Amino acid sequence: MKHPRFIDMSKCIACGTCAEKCPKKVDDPFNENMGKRKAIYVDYAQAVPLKYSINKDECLYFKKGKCRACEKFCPTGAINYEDKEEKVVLQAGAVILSTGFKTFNPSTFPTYQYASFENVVTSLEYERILSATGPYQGHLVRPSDYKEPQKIGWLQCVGSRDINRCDHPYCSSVCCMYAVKEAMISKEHADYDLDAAIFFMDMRTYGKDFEKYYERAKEHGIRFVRARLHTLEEDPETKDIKVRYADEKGEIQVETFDMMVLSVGMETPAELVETAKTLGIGLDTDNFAATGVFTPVETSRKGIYVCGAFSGPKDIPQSVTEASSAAAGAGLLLSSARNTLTKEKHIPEERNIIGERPRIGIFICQCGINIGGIVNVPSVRDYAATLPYVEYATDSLYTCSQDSQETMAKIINEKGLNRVVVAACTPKTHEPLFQETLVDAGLNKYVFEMTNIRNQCSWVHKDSPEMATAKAKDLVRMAAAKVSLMEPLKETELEVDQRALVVGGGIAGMVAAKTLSSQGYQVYLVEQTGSLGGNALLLSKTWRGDDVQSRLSELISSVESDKNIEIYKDTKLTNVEGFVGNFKTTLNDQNVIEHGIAVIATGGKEYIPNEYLYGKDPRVVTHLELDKMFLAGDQRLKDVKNAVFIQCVGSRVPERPYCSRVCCTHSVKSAINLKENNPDTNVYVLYRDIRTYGQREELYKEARNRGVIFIRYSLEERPVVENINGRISVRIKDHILQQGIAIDPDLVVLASGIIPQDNEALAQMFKLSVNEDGFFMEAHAKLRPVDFATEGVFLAGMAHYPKPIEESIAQAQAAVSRAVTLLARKKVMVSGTVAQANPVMCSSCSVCIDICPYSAPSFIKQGPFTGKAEINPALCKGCGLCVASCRSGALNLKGFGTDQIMAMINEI
Amino acid sequence: MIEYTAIIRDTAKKLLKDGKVDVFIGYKKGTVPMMNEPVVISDPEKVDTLHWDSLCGLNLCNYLTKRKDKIGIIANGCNSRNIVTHILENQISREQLYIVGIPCTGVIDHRAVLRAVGNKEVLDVQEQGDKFTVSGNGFSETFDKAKFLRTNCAVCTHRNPVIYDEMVASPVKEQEGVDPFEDVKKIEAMDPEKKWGFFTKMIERCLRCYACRNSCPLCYCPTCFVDESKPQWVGKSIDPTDTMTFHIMRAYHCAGRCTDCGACERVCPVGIPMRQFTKKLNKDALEYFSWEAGLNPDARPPLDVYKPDDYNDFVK
Amino acid sequence: MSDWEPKITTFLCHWCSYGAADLAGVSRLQYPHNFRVIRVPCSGRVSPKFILAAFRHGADGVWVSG
Amino acid sequence: MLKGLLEHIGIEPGRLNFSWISSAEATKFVDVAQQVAASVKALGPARYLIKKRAEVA
Repeated sequence: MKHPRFIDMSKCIACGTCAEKCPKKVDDPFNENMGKRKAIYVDYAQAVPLKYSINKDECLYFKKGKCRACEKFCPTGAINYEDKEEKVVLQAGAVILSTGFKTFNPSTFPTYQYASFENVVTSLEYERILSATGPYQGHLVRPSDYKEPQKIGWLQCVGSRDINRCDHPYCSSVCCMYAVKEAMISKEHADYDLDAAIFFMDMRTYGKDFEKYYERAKEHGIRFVRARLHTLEEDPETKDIKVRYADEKGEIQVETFDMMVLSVGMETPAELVETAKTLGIGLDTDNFAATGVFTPVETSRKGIYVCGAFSGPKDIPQSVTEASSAAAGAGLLLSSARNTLTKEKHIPEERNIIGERPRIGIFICQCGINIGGIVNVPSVRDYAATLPYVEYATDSLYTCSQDSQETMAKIINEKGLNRVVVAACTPKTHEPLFQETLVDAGLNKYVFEMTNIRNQCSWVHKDSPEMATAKAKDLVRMAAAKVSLMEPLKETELEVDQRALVVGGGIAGMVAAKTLSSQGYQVYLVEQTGSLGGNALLLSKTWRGDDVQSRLSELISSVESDKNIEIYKDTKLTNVEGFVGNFKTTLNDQNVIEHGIAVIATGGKEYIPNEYLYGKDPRVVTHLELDKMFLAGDQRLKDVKNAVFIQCVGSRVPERPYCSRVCCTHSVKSAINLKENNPDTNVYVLYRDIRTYGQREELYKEARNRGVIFIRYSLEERPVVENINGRISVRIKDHILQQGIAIDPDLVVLASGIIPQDNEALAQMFKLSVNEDGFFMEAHAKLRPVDFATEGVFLAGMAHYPKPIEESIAQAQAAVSRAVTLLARKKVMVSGTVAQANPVMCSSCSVCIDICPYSAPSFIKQGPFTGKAEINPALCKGCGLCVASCRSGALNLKGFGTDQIMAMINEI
Repeated sequence: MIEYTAIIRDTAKKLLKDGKVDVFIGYKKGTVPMMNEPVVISDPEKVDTLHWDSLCGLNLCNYLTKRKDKIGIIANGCNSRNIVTHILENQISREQLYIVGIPCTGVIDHRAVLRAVGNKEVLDVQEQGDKFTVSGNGFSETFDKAKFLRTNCAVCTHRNPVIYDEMVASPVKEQEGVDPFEDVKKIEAMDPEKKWGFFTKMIERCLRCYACRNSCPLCYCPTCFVDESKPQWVGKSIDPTDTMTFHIMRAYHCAGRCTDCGACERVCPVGIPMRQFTKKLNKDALEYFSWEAGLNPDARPPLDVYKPDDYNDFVK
Repeated sequence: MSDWEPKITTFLCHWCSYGAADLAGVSRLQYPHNFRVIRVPCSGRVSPKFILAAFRHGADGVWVSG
Repeated sequence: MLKGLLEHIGIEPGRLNFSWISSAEATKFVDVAQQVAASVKALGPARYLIKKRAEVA
């Protein structure tokens, strides 16, 4: 069912006049109703497509039958009050649900007084307060009196880990980290010494580089208080918030805050529960879409996939990963139909303009009154016509409209123009449109320059039309100067080798290989050991209770019997040449394989402890060794009287300042298994923060219900494990009791962390980067979690960061999905805006090679210019960093050439 | 000082004879006193031309650029740091080099000496320990070397080579308590107008002869920016703006790379103290990036790499 | 001199500040008109040459924003 | 570093400005624009390093 917008999308140019004239102010839901917007609106300034719509429930015309102000003022006649709800039927081979979550609404709970105290806000409201586009334009002020808060508190786990008040037993996974982030940003925002305190139960900064951020937050003076607040009171005069809590020593503390932020958790909205019923997909007890550890994005109904927080609370990178993963699932179903619905476009042959004297056409847009109302467009046009090489200058009401485009193409041909300037809105949105017109008119798309006289001129200098006109003239002159130096640029086409290389034969690598193969691609799978399976070979059960070994052997045999997958065991890579679409990889047996893309899934390994008597006493084992005992059905486990788990062994320590993410869940699950084996076994878990994120929290609860005892320790006072006359003694200081405890266990399980493989050599071969901890670094921590900055290479599994099986699988599928976007195209076009080296001028100083984030420059290996730099256009992103850093002036950036920019500078 | 000469000759001879190096780069006595010249020796029998005293003021690293053969070279503190920079910047490889390290006690400022003798023609100079005697027609004067050091040597804190295969003598004590940036700080304290006045006056005499550029081991580009023609944005004449642009860019190209060897000032025919440009950059490199050029053979200069935690207080 | 208006050569990164400038326009935020914007693919493209060239051509100010 | 050097030779600190603004930070853009304009305006017309037009060959 498509809701009516009451706006003709093809006509709306998002000039904003309608919203300016609309008399009806309504609460702005994007700003959590803290600000106002009009009844005709765009959701937010960066919305895509940037088109307005009318809120029918608020619009005066719809409510009272008169007004129609927007219709009257709309310069393009885009308003259509007759727009109707439309039933759209789509034929689809697969469905992906990415419907998200809603934040928990704390208003019904008297503890938080959210509904009645003005200065108690939810974390999402607080995000909007911090935002430049938020209700207070990014000024950090509190709602009651717009005063800058001196003291802000965050209250964690509101609507999470709580079955008494909200029935959400799960952890919402993201709140600890966003609270730390909000506190840090607030500190940065405030130019005074802001007191920021976070009240928490367990600090769950388990993601990649999160722990370091947490440590940094502590250094920045953010207070972390382990306490659950039981009362919030408001000072009726000042509207300050008074809180009481028991600190770690059990003493009652009273503090007053200017603002209190509730770190609200995630939940599935009720209407989504209904949708799930309609779709016939299963939900779990927490109302999240039910998925499996080995099928992380598949719902219970075949063909319907899920990604993001609808299948459980998760953060951005995990959601993005799952999105790609779900796309891989859908793509698999649809792979036979690939490219069957594409249409081909006719493109006229490009006119060769090399050697021609520039003949510039300047097209100036009035954008209705948006530009024309401020800037004197006719005078800019007349001025433009006087500029050197300008053959033709015109203006139109809307240069971007369909008919203007046709006219432009006609004029280009009639006047024999070979350079075009458009002075209008922003090239960020409209450059491609005009470039297409150029191409349609037989010109190269790079002999074009767009200058922005709307967003960066008329709109922002409303009060000084003369100055705005002068500025517009300058901008047009600069653009004309630049465009006269523009040359047609070639976009090179590169064939993409349809074969794939997967490095690493663990779960992630095998899933990647299998997924690629199912989509019809040939795969080389390289594993450095003699067998497939990786770390999963050592695991007994997943946290959801699946038997790892049976699933693993199924996977291994399906990979081994797959005709599309060629497996190289006991093999390592020794050299990689080439680039996206055309890699040539040499293996240690001198075999050379050619492939278009590569997936790096080299995994991680268990940290071998040297602490806590490990290796000196057979009763001290790591948790993988305990799994081995479970797998072997070791009888000794039944007889254990006292078992002690020690968490964070090798993790969250100065040498390895990251959290290994999986150990808490692993230990809790193992603790439960021990209890299942023998309920009389006393099980103690010595921990720093229990990080059973998401629905894993429910395991933590189960463990406590089964009588597992959790004792917290701090980094400063780590447990002491000693052998006293053949007995193992574990001593620890209990923070709650504030006294020492001694346990005599007959089994000590070390939750030893996950460390990266030695990735250095591989990183060098593929020109990838690793972070300080030795894990591979993705292209963007949030938005490109499986891509590398190096194109054509993708990342999956624990080589990226420690993670459980379901996340490794999702990431492997996601990596494939991303890889297929390249493979499916069969060819890659290389942008014309790339750097170019002039070897004669090169001094071989290698600055470009060191400074380029994409490894595009290299030294020529043979021929007369051996040792001089060259740029691989396939790798170059056109940022120009190398060009600016080249002392010798040997580099230039096509499309943003030194001469072109100099020409612009000269015209100012 | 002088005693190094014999060791240098012996070493060079041995290296050339054994075929360990194809050429040996050192200094020889200049045709004019106080102006020692670089020399490249390939014949082991000619090593006696080699010479070392406190008047070896040019940077030998300049002669290494892009050589393909095996080279023996002598290097004191600053020269050795330039060799490190050369290796980092791919101008020569470590394997090609046999570096004979010289613990340096500073180079004498020939201009200061001339001033001290009233610009009379000096016909001979002899060095004895920490003193030296200059003589000419009808005069002979002995000075303390320490008082006649070049200004860069006077504040040098890296007298010993940072990279070498052998040393001609044990390291000398590094100077302590010197402030390399005293002069920079003085200028920093001026207001913009004074500063501009100071620098415009300073380069007024510049002939655009590019001796400073050519004597600098860092300036090895095939085409210098001042000679670029597409676009030609810096004029080639002695227009004050063009001259200033040249000096700013020349200095900036040395940012994070300059070892303050002083060769540029030594060769300037009109005596422009152009180290005032580069020293400011050296000071900032030290303050912002804890960086001194050529000390670490494994690290690129700070402006060649980007780190998220780079100094960025100037950014709004 | 009170009616004198400087010209400020401005280099804006296409992906960052240029977008912010566009957004400022969308939000109709008003600011001084002294800037003459040169769009660059990345503020890293701005070499010292450009800054010197801008001053040489009489720019009263230069603003580089990534 | 360049800024330091230019200031060292007498280009006034307010003349050359750097900033980092993300594409969502319209208000920051405006704030910085105002600061930059004000600081340049306060300095008056540029005096140094200008190549005289007539001399451009």
